[in-house]
Amino acid sequence: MAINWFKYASPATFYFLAGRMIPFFTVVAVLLLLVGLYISFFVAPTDFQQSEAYRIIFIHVPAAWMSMFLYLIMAFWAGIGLAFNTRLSSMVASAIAPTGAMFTFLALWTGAWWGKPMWGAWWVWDARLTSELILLFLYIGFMSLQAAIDDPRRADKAGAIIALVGVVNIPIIYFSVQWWNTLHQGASVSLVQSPKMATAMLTGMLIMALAAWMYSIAMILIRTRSIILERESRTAWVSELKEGVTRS
Amino acid sequence: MILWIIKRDLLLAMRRRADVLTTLFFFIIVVSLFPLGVGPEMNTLRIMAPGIVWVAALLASMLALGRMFSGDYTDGTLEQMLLSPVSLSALVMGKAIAHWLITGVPLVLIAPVLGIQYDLPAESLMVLTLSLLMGTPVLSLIGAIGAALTLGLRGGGVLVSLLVLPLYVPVLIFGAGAVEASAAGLGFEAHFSLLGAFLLVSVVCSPWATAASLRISMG
Amino acid sequence: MILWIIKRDLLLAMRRRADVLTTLFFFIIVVSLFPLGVGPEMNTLRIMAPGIVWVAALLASMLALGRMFSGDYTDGTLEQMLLSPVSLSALVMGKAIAHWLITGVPLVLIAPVLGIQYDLPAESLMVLTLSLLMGTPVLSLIGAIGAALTLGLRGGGVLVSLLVLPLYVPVLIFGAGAVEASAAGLGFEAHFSLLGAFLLVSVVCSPWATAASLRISMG
Amino acid sequence: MKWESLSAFISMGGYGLYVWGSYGVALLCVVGEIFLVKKRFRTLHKELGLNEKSSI
Amino acid sequence: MLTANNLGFSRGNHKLFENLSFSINEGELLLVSGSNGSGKTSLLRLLCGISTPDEGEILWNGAEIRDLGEDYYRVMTYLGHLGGIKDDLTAIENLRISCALAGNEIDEGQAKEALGRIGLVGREMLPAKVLSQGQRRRVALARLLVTHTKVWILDEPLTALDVTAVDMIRQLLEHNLSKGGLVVMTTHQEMEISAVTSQHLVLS
Amino acid sequence: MLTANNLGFSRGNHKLFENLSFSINEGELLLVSGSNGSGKTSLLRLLCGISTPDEGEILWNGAEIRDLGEDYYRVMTYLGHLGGIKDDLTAIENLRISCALAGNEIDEGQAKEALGRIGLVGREMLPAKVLSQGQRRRVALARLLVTHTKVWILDEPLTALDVTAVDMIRQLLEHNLSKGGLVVMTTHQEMEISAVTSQHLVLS
Ligand code: HEM
Ligand SMILES: Nc1ncnc2c1ncn2[C@@H]1O[C@H](COP(=O)(O)OP(=O)(O)OP(=O)(O)O)[C@@H](O)[C@H]1O
Ligand SMILES: Nc1ncnc2c1ncn2[C@@H]1O[C@H](COP(=O)(O)OP(=O)(O)OP(=O)(O)O)[C@@H](O)[C@H]1O
Ligand SMILES: [Mg+2]
Ligand SMILES: [Mg+2]
Repeated sequence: MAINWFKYASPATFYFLAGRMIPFFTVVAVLLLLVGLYISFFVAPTDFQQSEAYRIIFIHVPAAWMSMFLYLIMAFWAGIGLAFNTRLSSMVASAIAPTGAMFTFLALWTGAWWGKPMWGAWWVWDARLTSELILLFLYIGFMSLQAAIDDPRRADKAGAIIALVGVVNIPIIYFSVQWWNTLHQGASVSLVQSPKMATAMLTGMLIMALAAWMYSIAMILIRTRSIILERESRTAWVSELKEGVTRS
Repeated sequence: MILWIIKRDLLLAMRRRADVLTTLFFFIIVVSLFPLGVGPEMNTLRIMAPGIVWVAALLASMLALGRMFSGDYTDGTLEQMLLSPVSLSALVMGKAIAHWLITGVPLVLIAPVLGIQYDLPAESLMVLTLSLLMGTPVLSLIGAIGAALTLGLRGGGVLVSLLVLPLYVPVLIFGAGAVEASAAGLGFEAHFSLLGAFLLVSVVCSPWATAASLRISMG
Repeated sequence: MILWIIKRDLLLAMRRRADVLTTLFFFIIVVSLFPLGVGPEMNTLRIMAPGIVWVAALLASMLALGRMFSGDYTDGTLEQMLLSPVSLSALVMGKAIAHWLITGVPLVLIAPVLGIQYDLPAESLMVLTLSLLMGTPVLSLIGAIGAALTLGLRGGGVLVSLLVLPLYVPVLIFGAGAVEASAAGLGFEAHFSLLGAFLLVSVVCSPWATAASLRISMG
Repeated sequence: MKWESLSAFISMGGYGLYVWGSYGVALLCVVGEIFLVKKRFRTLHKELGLNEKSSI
Repeated sequence: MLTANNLGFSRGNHKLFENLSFSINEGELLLVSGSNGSGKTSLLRLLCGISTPDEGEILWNGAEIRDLGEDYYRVMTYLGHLGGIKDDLTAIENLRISCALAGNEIDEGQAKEALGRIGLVGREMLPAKVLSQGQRRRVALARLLVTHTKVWILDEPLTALDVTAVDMIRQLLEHNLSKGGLVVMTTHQEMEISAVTSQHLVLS
Repeated sequence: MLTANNLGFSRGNHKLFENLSFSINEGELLLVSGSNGSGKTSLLRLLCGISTPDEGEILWNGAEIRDLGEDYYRVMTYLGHLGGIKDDLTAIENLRISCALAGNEIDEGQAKEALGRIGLVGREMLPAKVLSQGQRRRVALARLLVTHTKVWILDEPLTALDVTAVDMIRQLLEHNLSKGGLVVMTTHQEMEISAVTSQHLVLS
């Protein structure tokens, strides 16, 4: 059966759909977070080299992953919006940016607070760190550009171009690890010696990453709803909402 | 009246909040670019840090100079300022203060964080911040003269740098010098008293010189 | 047609010869400021040289971006360009080439002289010049996108730096990296092939993206 | 139980500052984002005169 | 034939017009009038393809102008309130360049002659920035003397012009119309034009 | 009384006028006309003290205006073709700030009222950049509604205005003249003003 995707691409339909999905993602995010935190602090063993400092990994790595994924997803939706002139995808892209920037900041922050005890410096100009910093600038550039443009359609399209152009930068900065000698850790498994500990740690990390996913989705959905309302405040369906009519 | 001007310029800046943030980010980005060009060795970077932060502050403040009068010039507000019953020097002082509040203060506030990137010790961070606090108003005040002189000239944006950079040099030398002196364990009071002297002189002379330049540019 | 655009932009630049010179002087001044901020030790300076020259080239080229379209925007020429029977991408390519001829080429020519100030060996000087020759067109082409996107926005001048600087970073890293590699006696071919790749990609993609941005900004 | 005492938990083997500094700021960011996102949604609802329950 | 079907356009949350339809044939003039802010400039920018309408379509000889793109621009000349005049170039250079941009290269002699006809004798070599308001406007309008396009879209072409110049523009429009051209223009000033047919569109 | 004695002014190597003398009394209007480029704008900029004449002097109540400086600016309002309107500020903010600059602080209510009277109801809170040409011009002209100055120097105040607005400006000028004000203005459009005395100065 053919699904009518355009139905879901209409902001009005999405508004209600998102409204029903948010509680689900919120609940799942909270549950995963609780499990993840429990594993991080009570199951995962003390590290052989780093003692307890390594526990930062449970937010650092999920945040770093999210920061990159969210950028790609944002660029994807922005590109779709530009190519097919679908309003909803552009709105989703704008909704992703702040969350992505927040995770990028967190990756930087937790990395810095991990680096101080491990490397003896808050910051080194290492490839991975630098690439993450540039990612933050890409997010901020995207948001500032959109904020500087009053007309939402123009803001969408302009943002899409800069987001797409910025994507080119992601592999470049990411693979530059190979061109620069780096202080930053490679695979996380090398952190601990025995496979059993690695498992506990890995599970913790993955669960925290999943929690971050769920959290991001919930945030993005709520933000998208706000953007939809802001842009469609004068349409018929919003006026219907005002009169308290519910739709399914 | 001077308050009206400051209020207006801040209002204009707030109307586009991005505006204030972008000067700041320009500063951050420039400071962060150098290690990319120079390479990641911490010892070299630590030596360069005060110089780089100061040069970046100087460039950031200078870039924003373009906007100081040019908007008012092209839309005719400047004509009206010349014809205002209030003294032009006071108006100009207001504009310089607003420029400093918008471009200087955020730099001062963020500088310690950037210093950490270069692994500067705590005392140096403090001296760096203080030196910027005293130096950036001088940059705005001197810059106002340059901006006024190059008004309406094509390529004014680049010409203005040519005019003001030489005047910025002493501020740069003593500003960055103070930090280096403190890092080397020497006294930095002498540097600070010189920065203070620059500030005084520019507060006294710059509004007058800027007002004269404006009259010449509009004549 | 593309020749008409180039000719016109060069004519405009020549009408104010100061314009070309000022970008150049900006570059020279920035490069010369660093020793003032950092201190006169030759060894440190030699290490920093490629990075500083490259960062200065990048800033100089970026500063001139503001002028790329804004003049044509405020006086309505850009409207006419959109309505021209010639493809907008071609026009844009012409403007980017003119921008490079006005801002990039002079930097490439003066760079060896500045390198001497920092006591760079002859081979490094050559590599520096070549890397600038390949890198500066990329800066102009990428910059065109940023300039087109920020057209008519207040604070555009600073916003454009926020947008293009992250994109400039790879060019900077490999441009300065080539010089450092040659100074360290390593091969610099890899760096050059990457710079070449950037140039190709930007020649192909940038006019298209810029034209799209212009249509968006004017729409 | 993995931790001998609460104070051992807090000191994190001497790395308490760094661990809690990371987790604290992470918490702050998340809570801050939730707050901002919700505030934006609520103020919009107020401005548009919508009833929040009916719209979900 | 230039046709607009059910055009709808809004700016911000302000609806400028809705369901606007008209068509202009060869030799016809459409005069758009309306009070300040009624949407005249916006309509003209739609007709020449700078902006896109929210609803409806604009057709040139039956094809959507957006799709025609450069084919449409080859037969159309738009003059907005901004003249596209460069302050640093002389009147001659300005004229030659704006013509070249419009795909109609002219040589120095032709440019000089056109400027002479529009009343800028002896001013051809001055940089545009020293010209008076009206003189700058004339430099922009001089393009109409040498263009070969059929469709003219003019936004308040008469501002800042003195009476002699207004009269000259009138004759120019009449000439284009008599050759089978189409003119769409706005103006707040009175002007009598003897066209084959002249439509009047009042926005409000 | 505003007096010009033997004014001479040239731009480049072009002599705009020479030995120009006139004087305007309270309640009088001076209409400056002439073809494009005849020097009207230049004359007005001399009269308000932005430029300095090559020869001759300009006196306000017997004193050279250059010497009077701020005392003259307190009683004089100049409106050039540039309105001094900031694109990013709303109409209200623009009006309040331009008044404050002219030494005449007004509150939000007054500003709103003035904008309403000049026909911008409902547009007071929009940033000026989205306004149409005519609406921007009205924002600039709104200053005349609240100013307390006597001498008005207006350079083509009617461009881009529709007929209602032109009529309103006419009434405004008449009101100022009847209160004993002085008006110097240029325009290419026709306008009938019933002033006590009206002089006509034709430049060529
Ligand atoms: C500001 C400083 C730091 C930044 C910006 C940063 C950034 C990143 C990024 C972007 C990733 C994801 C890479 C990937 O997906 O492969 C990552 C992963 C990781 N980081 Fe960091 N990091 C920083 C500091 C540190 C420190 C100090 C440590 C430990 C001493 C560390 C340990 C790790 C580990 C173990 C991973 C997981 C690697 C993997 O499994 O692939 N990071 N970091
Ligand atoms: N973002 C916006 N929000 C609200 N209104 C807007 C916005 N942008 C434009 N407008 C309104 O749209 C109209 C634009 O009209 P346009 O420039 O087409 O007028 P016009 O008929 O050419 O007027 P004029 O005779 O003054 O030149 C104005 O009324 C303006 O206030
Ligand atoms: N540097 C210069 N060299 C030669 N001529 C100049 C120079 N600067 C200005 N002019 C001339 O001086 C005159 C300026 O006139 P002004 O702007 O006062 O005219 P105007 O009467 O206001 O005209 P308009 O009706 O078009 O507004 C123009 O004819 C211009 O060409
Ligand atoms: Mg209009
Ligand atoms: Mg004039």
